[in-house]
Amino acid sequence: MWSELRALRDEIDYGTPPRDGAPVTLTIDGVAVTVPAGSSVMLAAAEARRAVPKLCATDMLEAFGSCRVCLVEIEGRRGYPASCTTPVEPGMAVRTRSDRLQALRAGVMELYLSDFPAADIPGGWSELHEVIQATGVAQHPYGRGENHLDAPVDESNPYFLFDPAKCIVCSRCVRACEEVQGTFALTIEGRGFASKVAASQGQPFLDSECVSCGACVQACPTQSLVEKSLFVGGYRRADSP
Amino acid sequence: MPIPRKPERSVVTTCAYCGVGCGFRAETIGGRVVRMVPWKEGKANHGHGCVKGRFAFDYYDHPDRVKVPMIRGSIEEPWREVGWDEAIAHAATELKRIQGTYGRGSVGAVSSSRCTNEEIFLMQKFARVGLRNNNIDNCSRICHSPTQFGLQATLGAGAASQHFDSILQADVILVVGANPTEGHPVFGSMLKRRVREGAKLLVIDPRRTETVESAHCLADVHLALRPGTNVLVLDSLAHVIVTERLHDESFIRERCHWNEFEQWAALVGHARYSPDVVGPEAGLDPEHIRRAARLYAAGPRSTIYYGLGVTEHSQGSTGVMCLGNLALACGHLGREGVGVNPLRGQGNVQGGSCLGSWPHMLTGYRFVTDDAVRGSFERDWGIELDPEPGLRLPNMFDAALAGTFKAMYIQGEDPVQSDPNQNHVVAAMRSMECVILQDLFLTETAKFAHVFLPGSSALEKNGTFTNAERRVSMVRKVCEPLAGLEDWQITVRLMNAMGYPVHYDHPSQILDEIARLSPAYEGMSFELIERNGSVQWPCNRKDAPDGTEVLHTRSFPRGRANFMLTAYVPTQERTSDRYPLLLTTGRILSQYNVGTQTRRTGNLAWYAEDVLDIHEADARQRGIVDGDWVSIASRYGSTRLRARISERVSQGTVYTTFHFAQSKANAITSDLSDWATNCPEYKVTAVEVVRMQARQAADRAVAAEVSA
Amino acid sequence: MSGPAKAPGGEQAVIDVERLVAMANQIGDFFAPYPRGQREEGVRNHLRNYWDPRMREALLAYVAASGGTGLHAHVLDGLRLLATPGVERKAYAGPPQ
Amino acid sequence: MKEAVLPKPLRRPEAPQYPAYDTAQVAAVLARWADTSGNLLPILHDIQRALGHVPPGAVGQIARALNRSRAEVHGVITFYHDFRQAPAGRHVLKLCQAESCQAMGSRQLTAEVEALLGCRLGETTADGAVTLEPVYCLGNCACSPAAMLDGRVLGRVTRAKLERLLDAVGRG
Amino acid sequence: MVKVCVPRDSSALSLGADEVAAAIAVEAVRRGAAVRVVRTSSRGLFWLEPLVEVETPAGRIGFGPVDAADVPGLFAAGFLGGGEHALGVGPVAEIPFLKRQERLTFARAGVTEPTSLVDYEAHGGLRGLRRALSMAPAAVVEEVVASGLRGRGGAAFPTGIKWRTVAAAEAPRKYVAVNADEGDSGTYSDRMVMEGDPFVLLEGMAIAGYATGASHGYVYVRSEYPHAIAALEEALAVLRAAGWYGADIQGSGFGFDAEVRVGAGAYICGEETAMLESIEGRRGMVRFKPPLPAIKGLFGMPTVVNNVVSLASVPVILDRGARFYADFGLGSSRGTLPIQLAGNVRRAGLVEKAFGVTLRELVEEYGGGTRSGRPLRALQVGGPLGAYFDSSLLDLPLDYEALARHRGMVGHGGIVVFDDTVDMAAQARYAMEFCAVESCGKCTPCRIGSTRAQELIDRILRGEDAPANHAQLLKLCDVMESASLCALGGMAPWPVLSALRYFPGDFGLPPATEAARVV
Repeated sequence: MWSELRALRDEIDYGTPPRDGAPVTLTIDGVAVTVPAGSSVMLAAAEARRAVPKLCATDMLEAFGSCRVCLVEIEGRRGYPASCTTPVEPGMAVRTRSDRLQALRAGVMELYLSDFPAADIPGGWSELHEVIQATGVAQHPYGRGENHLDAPVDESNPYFLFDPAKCIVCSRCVRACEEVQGTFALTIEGRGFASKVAASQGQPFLDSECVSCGACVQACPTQSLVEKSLFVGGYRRADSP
Repeated sequence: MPIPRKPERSVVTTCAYCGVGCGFRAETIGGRVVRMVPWKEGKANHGHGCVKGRFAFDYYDHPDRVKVPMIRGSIEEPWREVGWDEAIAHAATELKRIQGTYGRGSVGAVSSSRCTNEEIFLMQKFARVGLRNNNIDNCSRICHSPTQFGLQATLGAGAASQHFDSILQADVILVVGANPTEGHPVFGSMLKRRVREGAKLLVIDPRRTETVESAHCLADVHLALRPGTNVLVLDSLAHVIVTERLHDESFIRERCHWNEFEQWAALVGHARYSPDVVGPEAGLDPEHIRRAARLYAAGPRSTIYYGLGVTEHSQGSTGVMCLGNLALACGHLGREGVGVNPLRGQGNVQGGSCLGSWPHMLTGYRFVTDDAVRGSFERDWGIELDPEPGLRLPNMFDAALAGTFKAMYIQGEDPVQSDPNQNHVVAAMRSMECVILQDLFLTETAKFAHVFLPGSSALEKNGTFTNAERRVSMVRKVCEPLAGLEDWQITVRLMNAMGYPVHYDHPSQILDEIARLSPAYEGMSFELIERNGSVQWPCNRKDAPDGTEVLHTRSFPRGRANFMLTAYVPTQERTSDRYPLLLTTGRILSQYNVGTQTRRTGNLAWYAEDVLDIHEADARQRGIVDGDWVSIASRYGSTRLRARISERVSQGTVYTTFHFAQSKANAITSDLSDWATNCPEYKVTAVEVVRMQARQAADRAVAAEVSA
Repeated sequence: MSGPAKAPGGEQAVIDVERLVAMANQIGDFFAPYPRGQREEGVRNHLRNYWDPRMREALLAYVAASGGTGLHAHVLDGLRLLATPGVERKAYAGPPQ
Repeated sequence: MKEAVLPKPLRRPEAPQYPAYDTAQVAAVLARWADTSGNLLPILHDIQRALGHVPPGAVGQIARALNRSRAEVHGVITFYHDFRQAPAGRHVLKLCQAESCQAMGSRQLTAEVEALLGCRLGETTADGAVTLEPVYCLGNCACSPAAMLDGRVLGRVTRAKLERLLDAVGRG
Repeated sequence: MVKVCVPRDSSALSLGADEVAAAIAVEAVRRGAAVRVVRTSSRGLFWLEPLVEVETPAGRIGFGPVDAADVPGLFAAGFLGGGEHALGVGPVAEIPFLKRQERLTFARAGVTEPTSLVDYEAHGGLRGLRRALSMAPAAVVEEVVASGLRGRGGAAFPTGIKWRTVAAAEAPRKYVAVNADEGDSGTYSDRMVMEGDPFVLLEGMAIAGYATGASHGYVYVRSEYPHAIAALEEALAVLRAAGWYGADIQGSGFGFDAEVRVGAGAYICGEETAMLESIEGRRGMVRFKPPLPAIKGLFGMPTVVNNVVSLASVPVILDRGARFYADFGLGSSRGTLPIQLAGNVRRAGLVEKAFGVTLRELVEEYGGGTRSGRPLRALQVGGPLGAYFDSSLLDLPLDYEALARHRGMVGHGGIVVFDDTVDMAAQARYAMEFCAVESCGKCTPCRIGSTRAQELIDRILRGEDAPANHAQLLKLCDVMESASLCALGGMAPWPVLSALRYFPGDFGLPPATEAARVV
């Protein structure tokens, strides 16, 4: 797997890890593209320069299929499969853009934004903001409902903070802690709407099993987990001994 | 929360902490580094990082940084800030004066594994052409010199046989005297990933480390041996392999010398090394030794990773040879997923080894005693070189105490804190007339220096690092040197002041010189590294234009590999009634080495002091409860630490780190060292631990001492 | 600990000779399992290639003065080999095969 | 000379301090399931059976035995409605809230029982006697509305019937 | 010695069956009557529970619903001889509700002692497994394919085809995982199998294991079913002791064993992949497919995942042959379906019928209308994710296709009846509340959408900009249906949309046009 990763260019996130199967050719919006068997439609689309919006997917992690903004249409198949979890097949004809897909993606984005601090939408520069731009959805029709906007920020770690208000529960941090770092210090606590990212038993990050490798910060698409050093005055270095 | 600022600029560079050598993008705002983002194309880390490289970069512009050169007449005097010209001239004058008074051999130099290849190369060149002797050493003396010796002796190349990614194809992973999840975290994550994928894990370590047991990572066999019995246990593994005929005869016949194998098999096959004899002696269950040996031999792809737990012993080099022998006997070399691999401590220890920063070797692991090799350097440098080996670092201290060694140019090392038998080192330092220290901070060693040359951090210069898998990666200047000069520029100026004129416009010219003079680096150039991201040596235009991932695929550097005879010789360091416990030392995830850098970062939040790990039963016997101050005394000295009752150490063993100067852990380590390389025996010191007076009184006493 | 006597002319000694003897014996311990011949040669090569000449000379001087008290027999043999003039400078590559 | 300061506090504790619990019972449960794969749910059930809840302090013990992290075990405990992190009242009354029981008046019944006990669904009475919880189907849909009192399924439940039963088990 | 059968089914127990059994024993002793009280299970005639059956030369005579207080009176009336009593229902087999059924899977329900292997064999048990073991595994798979059996858990995937995939997969281990996490309100057929005839499920599992090469099985039972768990454990012990489970079944060389796993209060674990996660000891989060569990299931190995009733239907298929089974039903809905009547219905109980019976027959003829006696207003078919129908749709036949045409589903065969007091807006809101409570929280449409839908319904009911909120609710339902990861989020809109379609007035909305009613 790593040998394949080397072929990746830095600035592109293919969404799912590369595979090394036999070549498979398919079309993405009519563009023929050849990728190894076992690759995802999402990866093929990125390869074809027809990248699909995504939030829970990143090529450092195995596909997860939770964010539902990467839906596509595949000729001869019902419904709108997630491109990150759908493996390519020879001759597959994939459509990544249509009014219907746009409507669904917009509908999902509205749900995200209904539990996201509105003040942090303009001016932001996270992956979520990129998807906001790609889908053209910057507000939601739901008014003020149940939300996580008042959850306290965890600033215990010296280097990064966790702001649950910006968390979209994509589990990228949890998965990065497991798959990339191998520490398993994070989990999702509770379930359903109450689901939230928790370190160990819901402790501050500093008191948890977290080893502060930063894989979660790296994986976070919303800057819910973000370096303190990016905030003016938000971070003080240690005293000299 | 406000919206975080977006970095303005990013520069890809290589982490200056451990030997994994992760690629990072250093991002800046207004010229200040604001974050380090793991570089997905970094071939050592594939976009991962750890608490040190990822976050603990803040030391670089810490207020403690010295930004102006300083000199003083004696170590009792206060420092006087001077200009670069004055500092360089003063240093050169002093060196020349001392050489004039005490002879050419009375001065020496130490290079730093935190500096670039180019800087290390220049340091050894400085010693050979500026000081005109071979008194040049580097910090791998005290960590991995036995690796170079032991692997050179068996396999013919003193470096890791594999690239890191190779572990993802291993079926059996043998970790000896290393704790990658703390010491080499990014590689540790890869190891754990492979274990989660089903690889068998064997660990030989006196401590029940994170690698032995943590979430989803559990060693199939953990040989928690008594410190100091590595060679005994490794020979016992070999015993099982040869007596149960688990060795790979065709590999041995094809790639080694059969008669040497027979000689070796006769040695390790002796009943002396049978698990039933070794087990009780090393504190192990003989069955566990057998199981480990069988698993390793069966593979089909078995690989060895080891660390300072192998090298830092009086038989360190022998221990490394044991590992080479094992791999040879089972044919676990020359493919993906196998091999013998040191996990190196500092970022550029491998470079330190490669670049000839040795008293007996020139660049590319070639003896100064070899006329032909020396000749090639003499032709390139246009100067005659000393044909005899110089002094090793510990011998420099010995010589200083004996009165024949008087001056030292130290680049980015802190021997007073890091080297063993601290009292001895301090006495040696005091006896010198001129210590020139080039560093970022006023370290412990600075207390004994006469000239302080403010160096540059890895964020402030260009060059290359060579990591533990022989990978040469680019170090790029992210911001301007705070003191005005990159370290290599300082050395160049000093060399010129010593009367040897040299000039380089850019470190790439130094790498070109290295390539000219070292076969393994023959094909290297900044241009090639720039193009490929990084390049693993050996790299040469003819056979390996893009470098080499796996060594020994078809043949060994000497054609065939050698089995070495590795008889067990117990260390002279023994427990006694007076010193009944064995102290072993190591490191922790959040701190790095002597802590010069990490102690000046937020990493203190995790680990703000060295503590002594002690088994519950040993603690109970001594009336020690968790958090008590204890004094630790050895035959060499004593210090005090707070005790932590720990399940990770066995009864009879205590453990500490040496990240904090005030802990003075090296006040108690012995001056015993490896027979071949003088690598100190940090891993075995007989000690006694005594509970200090009431906690608060001890707090006050220590506070007073620390702030004094 | 039964140590060797002080080296003659201790002032010139680059290192305390007691330490040199201990170091030489440690090297000897490693080569002990090798067959006679290889053993001495191993000690000789190691000292030749790794030791500062002043350290070798100090040890040889000690041997000359004391007869080598405290040194293992085959280490003494190796030292004698080292002192033999005309032995070529051979790069170290493990014990001779 | 700097002012004398006490050294930094001792390193952080490896795990947070939780109230004491019966480690031996937990160890016994862990031993019982040691050789079963995917054993976390059975272990949590057994611990809860033995101790009435899964004490937060036991999470570390469980995680170590299973070679998993505390986070994972915590994630599992909080996912499933059955597992409690704190002891329940002396009696647990679950009222079915699902459609079949709704069709037979469970909304009304729930309101009545809440009034009777003086606590809402998900709460415990002030005297600690009864914990009232929702449940989503007991499979007793042919005899709706259904309830469960201390593990015993009840059918065609009325407020009067519940009051009788609660009195019988010693409410208050 | 008269045999008196008192059910131990949990519904019967919930109504005092234990007390009745004890009272009969006490009364018998008091009267010196020779009575053997046998604890059978329920026939599924729940309005009669506790239903006491007395074995007489004329067959079993039933009395119910019996309260412990009725027992002396029953003795007095000579019930042991089948005497007349107000609670008497005559020969049980002749009760029209039962007599008109086609009981294949539930043939032994309430008849046998659930954990008596002798009883089981005496009533045709183990014949399916015996026959299977005499056949090649592939032939067993084909027999199940030919029977047309489709998964009875809700998804209705052909069981045999699934087995084929598992049988073809190469792997060091394979598993059979039985989904007994029956969480749909209004359903209890799985529970009845497990409590009343656990052997038939275990026999079906062993056949599945033999056919596909699996050696180990799990029955994942929800914790709300303590009696089912106990019955299964007991039955497993009996089968092991008799050599029908274990390393080498009856000397055939085929080894199969199973364990019971208990859920912990999570509806989503009835979704097959979430169930696998739960068995592995993790959070019951839905996995994406592919890979199908048949290729990469439990512990990463090929796994047959079947519902309880599906597997319980296998022994009769093997025993009587695929043709026999396929002759029941019609079109692509073959065999019989256990339908469960629940909610506000006079005769609540289990009806096993071939596919094709209409809702009206079920609710009116079998069910006898509402229990309250008020007019029937709505039906929910197929569990909490099933559509609500109004009485105009009572003539729909209960088969997969017909219901699908009306945006409904057979699901697990549960029908919940509501009378005219029902507030359909509250029911619609509840569907989303249930989804919010039980969502695993993985995918966003389900995790956030279910909460937002509740809020929208609340706003509609409060009359806040109802047309806009109604429109947004429809849009949200569309997103949930089309974009959710699994059926929970994908189908939670069904009850809402159907309630809006058929009962708009309950939301304060204008009546739907005829066009809106026609799907």
